[in-house]
Amino acid sequence: MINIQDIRDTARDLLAKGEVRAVIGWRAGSRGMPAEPVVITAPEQADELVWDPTCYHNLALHLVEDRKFLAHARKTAGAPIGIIAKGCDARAIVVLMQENYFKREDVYIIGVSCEGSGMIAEWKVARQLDGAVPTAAAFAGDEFAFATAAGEKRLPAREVMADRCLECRNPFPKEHNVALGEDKTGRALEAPFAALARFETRSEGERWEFWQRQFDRCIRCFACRSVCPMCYCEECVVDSINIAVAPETTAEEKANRIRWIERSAVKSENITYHMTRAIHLAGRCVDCGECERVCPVNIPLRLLNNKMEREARERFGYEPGASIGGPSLVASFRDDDPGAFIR
Amino acid sequence: MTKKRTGVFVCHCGTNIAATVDVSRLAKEMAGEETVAFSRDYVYMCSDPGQNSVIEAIKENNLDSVVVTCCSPNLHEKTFRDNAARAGISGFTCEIANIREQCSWVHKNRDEATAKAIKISRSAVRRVARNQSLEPIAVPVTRRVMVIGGGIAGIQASLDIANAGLEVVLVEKLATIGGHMLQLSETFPTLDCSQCILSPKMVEVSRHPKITLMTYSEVQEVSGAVGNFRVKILQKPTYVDPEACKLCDECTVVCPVVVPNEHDLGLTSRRAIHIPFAQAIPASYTLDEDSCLGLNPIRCGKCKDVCEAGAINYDMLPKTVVEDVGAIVVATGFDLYPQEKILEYGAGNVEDVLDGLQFERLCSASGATKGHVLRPSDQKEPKDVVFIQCVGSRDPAQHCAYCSKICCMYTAKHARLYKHHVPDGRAYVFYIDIRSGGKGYEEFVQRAMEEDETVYLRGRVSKLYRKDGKVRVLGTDTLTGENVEIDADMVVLALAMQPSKGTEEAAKVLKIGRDKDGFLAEAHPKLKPVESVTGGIYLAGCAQGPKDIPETVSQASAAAAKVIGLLSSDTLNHAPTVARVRRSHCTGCEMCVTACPYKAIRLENGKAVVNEVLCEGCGSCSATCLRAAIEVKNVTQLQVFDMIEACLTV
Amino acid sequence: MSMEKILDKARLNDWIAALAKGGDWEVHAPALEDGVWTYKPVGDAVRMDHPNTKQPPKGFSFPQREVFFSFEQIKGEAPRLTQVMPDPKRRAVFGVRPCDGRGAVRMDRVFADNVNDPYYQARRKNVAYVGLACNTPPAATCFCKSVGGSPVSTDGLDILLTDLGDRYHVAAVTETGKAMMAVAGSPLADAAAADRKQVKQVHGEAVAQPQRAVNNPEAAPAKLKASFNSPLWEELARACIGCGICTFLCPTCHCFDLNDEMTGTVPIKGNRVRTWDNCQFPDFTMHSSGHNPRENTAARLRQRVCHKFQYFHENFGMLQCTGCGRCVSECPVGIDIVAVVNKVAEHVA
Amino acid sequence: MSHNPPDNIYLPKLARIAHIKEEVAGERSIKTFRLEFVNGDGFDHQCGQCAMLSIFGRGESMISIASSPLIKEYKQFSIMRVGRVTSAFHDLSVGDTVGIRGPYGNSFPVDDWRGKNLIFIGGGCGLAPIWPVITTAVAQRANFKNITVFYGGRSPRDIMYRAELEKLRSSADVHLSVDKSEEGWNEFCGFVPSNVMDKAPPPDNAIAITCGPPIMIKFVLQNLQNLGFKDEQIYTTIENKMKCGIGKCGRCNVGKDYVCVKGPVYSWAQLKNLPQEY
Amino acid sequence: MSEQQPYEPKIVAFLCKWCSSAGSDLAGVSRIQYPANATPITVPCSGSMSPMYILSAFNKGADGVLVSGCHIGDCHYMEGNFLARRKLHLVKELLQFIGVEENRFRMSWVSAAEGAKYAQVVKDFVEDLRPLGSQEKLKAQRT
Ligand SMILES: Cc1cc2nc3c(=O)[nH]c(=O)nc-3n(C[C@H](O)[C@H](O)[C@H](O)COP(=O)(O)OP(=O)(O)OC[C@H]3O[C@@H](n4cnc5c(N)ncnc54)[C@H](O)[C@@H]3O)c2cc1C
Ligand SMILES: Cc1cc2nc3c(=O)[nH]c(=O)nc-3n(C[C@H](O)[C@H](O)[C@H](O)COP(=O)(O)OP(=O)(O)OC[C@H]3O[C@@H](n4cnc5c(N)ncnc54)[C@H](O)[C@@H]3O)c2cc1C
Ligand code: SF4
Ligand code: SF4
Ligand code: SF4
Ligand code: SF4
Ligand code: SF4
Ligand code: SF4
Repeated sequence: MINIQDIRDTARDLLAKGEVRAVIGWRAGSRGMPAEPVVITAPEQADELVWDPTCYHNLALHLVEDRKFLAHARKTAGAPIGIIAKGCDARAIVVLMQENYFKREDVYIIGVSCEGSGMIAEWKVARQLDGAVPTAAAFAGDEFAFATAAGEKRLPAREVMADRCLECRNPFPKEHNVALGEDKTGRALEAPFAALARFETRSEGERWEFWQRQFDRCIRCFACRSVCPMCYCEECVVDSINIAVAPETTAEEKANRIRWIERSAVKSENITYHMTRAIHLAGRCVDCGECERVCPVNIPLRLLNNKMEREARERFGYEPGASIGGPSLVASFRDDDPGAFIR
Repeated sequence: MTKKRTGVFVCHCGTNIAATVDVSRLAKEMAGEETVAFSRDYVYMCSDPGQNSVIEAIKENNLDSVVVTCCSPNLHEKTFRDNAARAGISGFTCEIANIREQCSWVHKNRDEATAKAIKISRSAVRRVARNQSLEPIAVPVTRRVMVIGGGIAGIQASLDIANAGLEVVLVEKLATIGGHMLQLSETFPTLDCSQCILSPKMVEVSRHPKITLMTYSEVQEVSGAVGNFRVKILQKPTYVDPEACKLCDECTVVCPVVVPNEHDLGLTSRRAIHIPFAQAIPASYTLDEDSCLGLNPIRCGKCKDVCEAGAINYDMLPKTVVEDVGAIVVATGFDLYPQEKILEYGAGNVEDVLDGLQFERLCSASGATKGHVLRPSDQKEPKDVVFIQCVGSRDPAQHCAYCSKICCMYTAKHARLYKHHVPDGRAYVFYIDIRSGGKGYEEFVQRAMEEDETVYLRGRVSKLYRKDGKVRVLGTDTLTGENVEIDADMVVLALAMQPSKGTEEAAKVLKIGRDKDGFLAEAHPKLKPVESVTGGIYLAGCAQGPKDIPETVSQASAAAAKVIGLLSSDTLNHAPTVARVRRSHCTGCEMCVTACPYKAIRLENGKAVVNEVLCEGCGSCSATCLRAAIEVKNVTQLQVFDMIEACLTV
Repeated sequence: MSMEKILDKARLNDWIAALAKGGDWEVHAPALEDGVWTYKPVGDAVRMDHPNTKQPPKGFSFPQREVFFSFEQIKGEAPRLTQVMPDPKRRAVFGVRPCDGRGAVRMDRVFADNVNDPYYQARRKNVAYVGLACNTPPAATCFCKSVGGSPVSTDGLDILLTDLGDRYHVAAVTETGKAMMAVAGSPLADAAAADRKQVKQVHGEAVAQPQRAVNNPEAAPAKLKASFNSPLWEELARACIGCGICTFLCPTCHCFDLNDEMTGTVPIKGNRVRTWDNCQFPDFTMHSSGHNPRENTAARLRQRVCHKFQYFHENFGMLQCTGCGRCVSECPVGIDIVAVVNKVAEHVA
Repeated sequence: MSHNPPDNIYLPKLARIAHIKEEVAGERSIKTFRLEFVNGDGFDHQCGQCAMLSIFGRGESMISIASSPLIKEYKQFSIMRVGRVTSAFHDLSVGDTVGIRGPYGNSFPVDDWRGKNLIFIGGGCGLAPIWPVITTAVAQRANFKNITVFYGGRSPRDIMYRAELEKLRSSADVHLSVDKSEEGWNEFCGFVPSNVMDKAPPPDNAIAITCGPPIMIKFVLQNLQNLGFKDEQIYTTIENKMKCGIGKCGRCNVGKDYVCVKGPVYSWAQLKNLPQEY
Repeated sequence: MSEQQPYEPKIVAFLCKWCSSAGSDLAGVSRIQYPANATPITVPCSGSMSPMYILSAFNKGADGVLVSGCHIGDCHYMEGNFLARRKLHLVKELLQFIGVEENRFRMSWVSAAEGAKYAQVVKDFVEDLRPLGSQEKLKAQRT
């Protein structure tokens, strides 16, 4: 099990030596739990860092935010930035590097293995604890330990872990500068794509019934997109309102923005948005599950992305986040890609 | 971009369009479009008065863009774009709405056809509303040409082009140029000796200062585009230095390996080291590494020992040569349809049943029998010879749907040649009908019937099999309705022509389309018969479709003329409808770079940059870019978006 | 305007049925769908054991999308506009928590300020809120008391229900509420003195439940005003991803966008549509020139917090935040308005 | 249209384009549109107010009314082509019909300025919002003392209202400037604030009204203060992005003020007490 | 169109310029009759088909979307149809996944020589779409 002091020491050390200009990590949230992302810039802040089963945020997003932040402040990066990364965070970082969003040497990855465990799903915890509100969560082997008003409560990890973590194929951050914790790649708490497989047993009519209900609820807050490290575009194609403003953006370009969909949160527009996003994430989504977690109206967005991921894997032998150098899924092909659907 | 003033010109095409589409309604509907400032219909837009009216309308109404609703853009896009240019506006602000091929000709219901024509036209109007005025991009060209295939087509094209002063690289797969024509004995309709007319041309090729001949070579990879292709050629080792080889033939004498001779279609044999035939160009021996015992002095090495000139070199390696050329002529020829596939005639397993080329070799003075027609099984002179036409051709159910075009003629020739060799023999020809269009062709066939007393039987041979040392041929004479049974000494099948294996390979490497029969597809069946669909790549000879020598030569010369025209100046106009990067949206993810088939995109300072000369405007980049940060000019995503809208507006 | 009744829980459905029948009310109540509490038209069984709904009921008067008018223009002619007014259906919303009732009060102020918003008013006058007092322990994110509210507040509600175990205490707040109770008929029984006593006690206990709190809320407007140029904002907003969940789910956020949606191009046809918009989106205030008065997450977080705790107070004399805690519990990165206000107050002189 | 309930502030009235003039060409071109209300609909406005103009299917834009309130027959707008709606405007022709609602915002207290010297300082597109004040003041010339106009553009081609400015010279002091000089330009070369410093108008009994790009305003302010102008003597307008125009959509606020209601006209004395969010 | 007439599906047919558009021309030259339901949009190459086009066509009310390009190996731009095959496979899977009828999206390879095939593809598509009725799932709700 990872000792939090190791993470703090590593971060402190890097900052003290000036090897990184900041470290992106987690600290305790204002209510104790869940943890929240933090960017620390001074060695003494290292003691704020935490590592617990509520560190679910994909910190790769904050690398993107950092780049945007620098661009906005018209600053150049200078020293690399440090980041604490779980398996999925590290995969996301790989995709971002594959897409040249930043260079390998710009990032110092402090990998943390989820080992045999993972992140909790808050709703599962709430269900199990019957209303008791925990103020902290900690890894405890095969269990999680929760601090509640009534004292510590332990729950088996498998019962309260997020689905994405149960199905996780590689809980170890392969790409890293330093890695903490044991590599338990291949552990299978649940079969990969298990939820997807269950869903796919439904008929066409049932699938539509399901999805239309889900999409109908979407309020188009775009949190799913905001939280996604891969949705780093200056202007999302489905945004009919955003304006990518760079010195080069001409009046012409602004006048000719395509309105693929409208801003109205109605079913058709919501669906088009989500289909677009699923397609755009094919071969890029690393299944960190953040979109699904943040959706305020509980739309099971992971299913969509999982579907694309499994297609990529099974039909095209493609694994997102596997290599920095390889070609992107939709920019490449193999001679024997399936074509039986074509008449 | 300010709002367009578009003119819409609706063509009746006589009644071709007007009979099915309500043209005046179409013109009126288009007038209701936001950007349309002028709209009219006319009986023949492409006629002189029609074209002039377009030009006048542009000038008078101050139009800046044009939509012509007429036939396929393949036919008149250029016409009307030129007109637009003549009227002083960019040709690229002119678009064609195809309401003939895609509408009036394929629908009968007037309401439906009119509704569809409106949608098609509206979508063109919407597209044009956002077309940019573009001017062609001038690209410097490489004034060299590659000809692939050294049959008569390739030879003719090479000579014509070289004589016009352009450098030619002629690539031939085999060890000698000449192609199938080299295998023919005499040629219809004049019965002059094939080699006699071909050999001088071959020699001319080998001596021509502007022609680089690369035999035993294959094209491996082609990149670039019209005006500037880069071709990688693999030169297989012949293991014989052509400069040193004295043609003394000592080596073949000692070579222990005997294999069938392809040049004689297996009627004779050759050694592992051999010369394809005596007058081969280049005049040199070739060691066929597949049949050689091992290219190794320890295993054999006899030829190397005996060669006094020291021309043999077992260590010769394949060579990759890169050539830059501005245009390519593909003349990779034909193969005969394999006899093995003709199950009804014994699938090649019945003795004394030959194909046409084998018969040519039998008749040829340089052939297996030194010009005596002797049947292979017993080397006796055959007295009853049956010729069967249309074997594999015109048989969509089992074989090729098309007519191979030359078989009627060469069968008549074969019958005559046979009669000239065996005056007391009897020649029978089974035919479906006789196609002898061509100068002197019909007369030639008549002579075969009358002078040479060939028996022409109209009908199909249903079966043939070996019986009592003869080949029993069962057929029907459909004119008399009687069954015919002939015990033949020899049967000659006029097998269909099919695109050669090399044609298939070349099409793959060059990425040029093939038609449903596998022959190379021309850009237009009537108006662009020697152009391939890819700019700068031209077609000649049987690779494009069955034809005889005169036609092959004409097409080769036509292709040569096209090439000469193309390369007549130092620059070439490249279509300006190329990709453009919206820098503010590009994140430098490199997906477009990976997707572009032409390697036309690179990253510079984290943004994609398009090399406009290499870009062909395919749009793969645009479809791949998640952010639509790269788009093809005049086919932008917004334009397609508008067109979709138009297609769904009722 | 006091009118108090007692309703046997088992007869809640009867009352609802009577409302639908006798008063043409379309009744909505929270229902659990795919793990989300959402207001839904009432089906067979109404359960009112919900914590607060994910989305506040603000959509009843201010939907995510509404058409203002449609337009049609034939080439060369003048456009024709047709006003589209909302369906005059009356809607009774059951189970509204007091914080959301107070949200409605704040929305009402905005849409009546300066000039009336005809669309909001048209909807609002047909919506009645039947509140439900919060007498279970508050959620970890609730802080209504510190922003002037209470778990039993009646502000903005037409009726307040209080759960008394197997019965509801039903108290009318407005005339509409009274009328709604009047259609109920027999299910509503008169409240006895014991009931009144019990309600009082329940309310007292509810109010006494400990909650998180904005410290010294009276000082918040002034503290925030003083904080405008504080570098603290940058630090507080560093993790914000600008998703806008906090405002879309807030019962008092009212920002919107106006857009033309096309329905046809021959002739040009479409609707002018209002949709929710969000001050946390980067383009919200961005000019076409690229100039953006609130150009980073810090400025946008500051806008949200100051709007709730300063500007609104300056304009209307009340805090805009009602302490529902949605923005706290739903923020993907844990930005906590209570912590933000407290931190700012602490650090600003 | 006549059946519009008068209280629907979102429903535009219709107006016909009576005249279009191209002011400035180029990437950010400016055109001036003269709009006449149709169907007898209409409204009066005051100097400094603006209106929401609609092109149906494209959207709405807030534009300052650039004509004097004294002119009742039409309203004039000068629109710079910067995006979706403004580009659509530039595509229109005389006779086309657009939507208009308003007037919005407060106005310049022109009546309070009687008997004073007026100094107008504009840059680029910023001449439009103060143009109604200039023209009104000139029309009521006797009410005011000296009228001075400073105006500058990037180059001579970027000077809007060129002809009108020339005509103005008969009743006001007009000082034009360009950032970069070109042949034939014989007035001031340099930025507008420098021109103001150069001519140094005295602050006594004067009101300075300025409008232009934020950076220009910043330096104009500094310079005016250096010349001794008091905060109450300086007026400007601010333009924050607006959608509703009636203080509800939530984006134009500067602190507690919705600019579309409390603005766009502010004296520097007022503005300096507001947070800097414009 | 009167009530009695059979339901006519609206199809947007994206045809690549080189093969399928030419193929449809050939159908015309050969006067092969086929239903008028499909309105063609010529795109440079099937590889230029952004998935957005398909989603957009459905959003705008298409009952069916057809994408047709050159046969594998015959792409005028060499590799465009390979890219299209992969990309549109994903689109197709996704459409099916959310429960849109499989038959609403179709892809075919039609060469310049296959006029008859083009006609057949359209005929079949129309027949397959007819029983599905009009497409409401993805169509924009704009009232
Ligand atoms: C039995 C028979 C009798 C005939 N008699 C007559 C006649 O009497 N009169 C007449 O006019 N016509 C006759 N013809 C037709 C005549 O043979 C053809 O018209 C002519 O040979 C076509 O020439 P070509 O150059 O197109 O093809 P080919 O002769 O097939 O030449 C193609 C050449 O290209 C080479 N090649 C193929 N692929 C590649 C590659 N990938 N790279 C490099 N090189 C390649 C081949 O090796 C070959 O040398 C006869 C045909 C047959 C079958
Ligand atoms: C009080 C006021 C007065 C103005 N007066 C003029 C004037 O006289 N002449 C002139 O050319 N421009 C003026 N503007 C600016 C003008 O409103 C914008 O340039 C215009 O709205 C841009 O719209 P667009 O659709 O072309 O640009 P896009 O970039 O396509 O617009 C996107 C949306 O953003 C909004 N928007 C973008 N920038 C602004 C902005 N600066 N102000 C308000 N809304 C914006 C619009 O609502 C538009 O719907 C004024 C703005 C304000 C607030
Ligand atoms: S899916 Fe959820 S997170 Fe995404 S926009 Fe819709 S409501 Fe927001
Ligand atoms: S959905 Fe696509 S375009 Fe939009 S932000 Fe994500 S990747 Fe970019
Ligand atoms: S795919 Fe798009 S974003 Fe990526 S490099 Fe190319 S143009 Fe830029
Ligand atoms: S359009 Fe794009 S992908 Fe196609 S050739 Fe040009 S740059 Fe390459
Ligand atoms: S504060 Fe939280 S909920 Fe609000 S925009 Fe920022 S990240 Fe999203
Ligand atoms: S600011 Fe947050 S806590 Fe306050 S009312 Fe809005 S959502 Fe609720």
